[in-house]
Amino acid sequence: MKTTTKTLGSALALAATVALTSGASAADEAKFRLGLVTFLSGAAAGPFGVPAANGAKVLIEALNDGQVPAPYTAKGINGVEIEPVIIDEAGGTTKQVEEYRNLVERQKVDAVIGYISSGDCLAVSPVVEELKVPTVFFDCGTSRLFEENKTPTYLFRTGPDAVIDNIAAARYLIDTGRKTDSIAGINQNYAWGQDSWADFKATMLALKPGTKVVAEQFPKIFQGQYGAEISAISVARPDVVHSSFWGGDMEALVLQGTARGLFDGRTGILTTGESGLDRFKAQAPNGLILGARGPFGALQPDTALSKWFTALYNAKTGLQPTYPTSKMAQAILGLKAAAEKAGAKPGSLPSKEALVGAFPGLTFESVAGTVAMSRAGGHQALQDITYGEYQYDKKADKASLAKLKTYAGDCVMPPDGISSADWIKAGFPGAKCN
Amino acid sequence: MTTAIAIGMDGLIYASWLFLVAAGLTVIYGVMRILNMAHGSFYAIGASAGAALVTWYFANVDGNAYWSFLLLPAAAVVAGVILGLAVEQGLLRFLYRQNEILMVIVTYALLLILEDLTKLVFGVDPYFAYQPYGLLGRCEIAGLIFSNYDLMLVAVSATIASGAWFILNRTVTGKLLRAVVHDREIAMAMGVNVSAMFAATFVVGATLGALAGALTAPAISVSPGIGVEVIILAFAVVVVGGLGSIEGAIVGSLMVGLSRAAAVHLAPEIELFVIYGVMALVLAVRPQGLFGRAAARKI
Amino acid sequence: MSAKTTIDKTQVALLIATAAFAAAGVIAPYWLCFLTMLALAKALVVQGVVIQMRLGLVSFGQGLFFGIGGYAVGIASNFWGISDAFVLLALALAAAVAVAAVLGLLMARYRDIFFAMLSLALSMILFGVLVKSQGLGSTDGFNVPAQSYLGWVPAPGQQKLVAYVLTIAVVGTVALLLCRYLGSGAGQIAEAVRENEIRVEYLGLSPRWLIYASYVMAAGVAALGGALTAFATGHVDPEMAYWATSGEFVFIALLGGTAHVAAPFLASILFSVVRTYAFEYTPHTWQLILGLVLLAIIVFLPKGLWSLVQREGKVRA
Amino acid sequence: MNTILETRALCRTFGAVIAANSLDVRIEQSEVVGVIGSNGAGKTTFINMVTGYLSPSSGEILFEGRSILGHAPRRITRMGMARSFQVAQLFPELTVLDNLVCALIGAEGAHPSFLKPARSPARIAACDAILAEFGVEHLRDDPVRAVPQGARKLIDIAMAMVGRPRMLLLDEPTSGVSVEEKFALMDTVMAAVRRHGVTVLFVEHDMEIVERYVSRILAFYSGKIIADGPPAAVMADERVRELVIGHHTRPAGSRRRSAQP
Repeated sequence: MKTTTKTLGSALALAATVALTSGASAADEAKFRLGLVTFLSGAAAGPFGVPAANGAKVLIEALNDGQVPAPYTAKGINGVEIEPVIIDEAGGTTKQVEEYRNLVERQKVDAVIGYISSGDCLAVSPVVEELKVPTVFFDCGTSRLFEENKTPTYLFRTGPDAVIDNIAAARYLIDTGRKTDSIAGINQNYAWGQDSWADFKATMLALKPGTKVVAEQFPKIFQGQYGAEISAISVARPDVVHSSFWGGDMEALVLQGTARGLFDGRTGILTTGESGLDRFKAQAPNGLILGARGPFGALQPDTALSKWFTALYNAKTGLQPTYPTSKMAQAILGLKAAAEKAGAKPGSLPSKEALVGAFPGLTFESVAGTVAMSRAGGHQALQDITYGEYQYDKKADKASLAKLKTYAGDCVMPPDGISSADWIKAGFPGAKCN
Repeated sequence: MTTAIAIGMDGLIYASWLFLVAAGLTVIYGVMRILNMAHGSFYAIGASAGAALVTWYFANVDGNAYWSFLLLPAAAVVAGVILGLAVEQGLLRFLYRQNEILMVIVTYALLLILEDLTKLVFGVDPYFAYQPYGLLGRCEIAGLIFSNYDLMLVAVSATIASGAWFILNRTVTGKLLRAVVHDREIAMAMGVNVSAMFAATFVVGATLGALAGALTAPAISVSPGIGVEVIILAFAVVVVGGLGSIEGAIVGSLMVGLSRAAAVHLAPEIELFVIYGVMALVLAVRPQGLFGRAAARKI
Repeated sequence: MSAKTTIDKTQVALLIATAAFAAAGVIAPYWLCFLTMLALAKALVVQGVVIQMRLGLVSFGQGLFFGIGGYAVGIASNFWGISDAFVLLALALAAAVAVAAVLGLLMARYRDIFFAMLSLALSMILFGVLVKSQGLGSTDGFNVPAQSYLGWVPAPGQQKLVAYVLTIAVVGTVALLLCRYLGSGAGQIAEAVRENEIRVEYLGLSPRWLIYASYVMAAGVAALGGALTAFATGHVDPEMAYWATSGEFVFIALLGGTAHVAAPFLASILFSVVRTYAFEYTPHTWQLILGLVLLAIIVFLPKGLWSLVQREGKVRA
Repeated sequence: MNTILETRALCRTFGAVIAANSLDVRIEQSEVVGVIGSNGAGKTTFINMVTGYLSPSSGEILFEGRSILGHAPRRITRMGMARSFQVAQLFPELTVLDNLVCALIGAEGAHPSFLKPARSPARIAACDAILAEFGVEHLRDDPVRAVPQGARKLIDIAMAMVGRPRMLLLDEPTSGVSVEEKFALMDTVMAAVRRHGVTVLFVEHDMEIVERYVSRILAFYSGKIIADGPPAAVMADERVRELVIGHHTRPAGSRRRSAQP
């Protein structure tokens, strides 16, 4: 059958054509091609992916115009204009590994910043080392990243490890004198939720042995309806309700939980609650503890750079930056700082090797205070983390965070060479808390 | 005891929500034999439209807050009718001769398209139209606090269920519908306007889906992607109950709702499997679902 | 031309294509090889969907066996220290066939939408189990180390090419066997089952037995696809068993059509290319594009892309 | 003579309807038996029970002296009892040749090969011979859906004959066939049947056909056999004239609504 041979032949021809045409779109020497991967569709797009993409857009524009304040006054990266190549993070890990290869091998990007999903980070990490392109994970928080990839060269994470969210959450509860005799958790039934609860529970048990765990609920992610879980927790009467819900799920839980008295007479603590700060209004109880996975968004330290970025972002989008925005900006600034430290002459790109050589141990100023690349052999950022209490002033219709408490990275992040689970179990050896 | 009451209440509330979501799906399947994957999109669009309208109302109109209870269904009806008509007239009616499975794929394609269109129309920022949720206050049952809005949804759901049952079983329209279900060609030969019937059914089904979304909107944060999550739930409910049967959708929602509530209270670790477990179990015992009729083939 | 020579020529064409694809691995850029690898591995799962479609059954749960294949490789290489690619492939195949041999007894009783829904429910149960398994990394899954080949460990630079050639070899072999199957007695009866099950019964044959056999066969090829995907990406996660993944397999099956053994391969490569470019040029609306493409295929080419090839063939003949 | 098919006290009810009321039937080898009766008299139910499609509520069925009660249709077919259908049961999207190839594969063994080609030269030759025998060789490469009604009935019966059955049950072989074609069709079928020495039982509404081809008639009424004997005797029977033939108001050759798509 001739047609079969012909069709298979044309499939090959098609493949070859694709290969050739893509060669033409190879890197333009005059630009720094930066791959950006973040959720543009699906449920993580609204709360995380799109704010992060917008943050990148706003900051890259300002960098290319040379309008960023010191120490980032050089245009673009080392005087070279940044050309962003944005890709949707949706589609699963297989798709993302494929897309990462496409970015590097076909789009010929000079560096990649991206990944919100921990699964994507874990799947992409070996490919990063294989393809030898500087890659910065800006948001995913899994502790397994550098526990499994012990000798990274090209891979960096400028956002903190998620373990600090939950260690700091537990410390905040105890340090602010909340009643914590019994605790309950409602976390999404996937790796993030399971790990968050495990870290929080372990820290509570380590800091205050004898704490009772009275309810552990793991509803499906994006479930939206938490009636039964709220009842089950209410029946168990805990002193503390912990949740690492994020985005729409988190807002729905606060709304339904408040209406149903879940937080009446007990403390709620939401590790990512800050993203709902301007939206809760009277739907969240005063005293609810909110975190932002670091010193981000409304919990940003009051530096010149952070004020500048907040104002710029607000002017361009009409919105306040939330933590995914800040973390994306932080990643871009970190990459810029490393590239410029690499010693290439201004107006030219540093080699990839020089860039990744300059990154470890780097301390740079971000929109959220100072970041030190000091863990995992200089590949993992160490940063403070802040928690605060929700306060809503009905008359002024203004929400704010009170009783802020900041924990130094050294206090809540395990040192190199010990897994976070072991570190918590061992009673936080080497933690430097003030 | 508290736990038993809580399971009953939680199960009932969840079941009413499930029924709201599944009703449109089962109506459309019952009459048109289309298992509509895009039903999730109707839900999402209803939710977005309702939330957007309510948000706009509270931001711009200084009226009575209770009007929002009318705005939600109004948004749903407008969205459902426009969408239902567009999809049925613009696409489905050309494909009625295709088999059931192919129609599943057609509606899957629709789902993909509508997901992105919803994003383009309503944006990706979540809508948080919480105002109506708190308006009715809360009540205490056996030491547990419940939101009156949720209880109202139980009533709405029960009304729709009995309304649908009444229309199908006690009215002329219902009889005609059942004639169409029984044998499309004979009904057509007897002068029933089948294509009008199909269009009307699809619009009603789409509106029910949108209504489910709009009524849920105040209790959640409406963001892209919520539609995909409800489809499989709705599928599970109608498959358990028997595809195309209103009674089946009622019993299916109650079974799924109560077993899930029981799992959450008694054995949270198996909660994730409960729905599929119930579905697989029912199908294993009764392949056509609890209220479904097995199609006998004549030779 | 007689029926017999047709089959032989198709097989020859497949052999040539296999060799050509393997050779292309040396000259093509690696991202394209990688795309092809994933597309072909996925096409194996699609072949499983097509095998059942020819019987008139649509599985919305082929992800079940895709996942079993992937996790068999992941678990065996991570926890049992098995690194030989051939042993891993055999394990994946065996695991899926064993599960399908049991589930098939149940599934063979179902038809139409009920088959679709039950297969979906079963795959979602595996998804649930994997999500619950924190030891397996829950939704994050885990990475799969590199393979060895009958005791030979390729140098790091060669690893990729070897994996590519292995994929092509496995896919080529499966394609040849499937091609034989499609033209075989069982393949012919499968179509008869789709057309009229009762008549098949009255010809003295058991439709249920054939459905069972096809279910197991489909599970086997899907598991090989899962294993090859795990080799290629070096990562497995529960998404493999998620219903949307299964939906994509059905999507590609329809795209190609059921008329020819090459159709799923062609469709899968085309799907990957379209999706890759949709991701690149319209990152915000790629689902819209995919949906429109799918609708267009159903409306204008109800028998899939392969009907274009056939039409062309007829005109010339 | 040898009894090839025997039923004893065969009963079947559908809810309140009694479709078979203690049927005792003996068919001898090489007989050609016609079954007559009004619609709903239980003729098709009888065939469906005998071929295993329906299970009887009670009673016994013996084929060549062995009980076949509870056997699946495929097993009964393999034992040597084949049937055709009131509405031809074919594979519409396949060609006529492929339909017969399927039948031949079924005749060759219960488990078709997964690797050996379906259209082997030997099979094609055998199928061509059968097509010629039934006079439909000119339709060989057409898809069945495009084939006229009369030819479909022939193909249906040809497929039943492929397995060389010893007994053939025909359910209304001429229904849906035009008046002009009827006798030609029956001549073709009966010639093939005689050539292979097959025992035949057929259900038929058309009395002309029945009288012309059968050696014996069974008259059904309301689930019971009210007459059994040579055509002339049965046709003369008072009750048969009143209850069976009198009901035949349906004009010959009218098309029934098909239960098939």
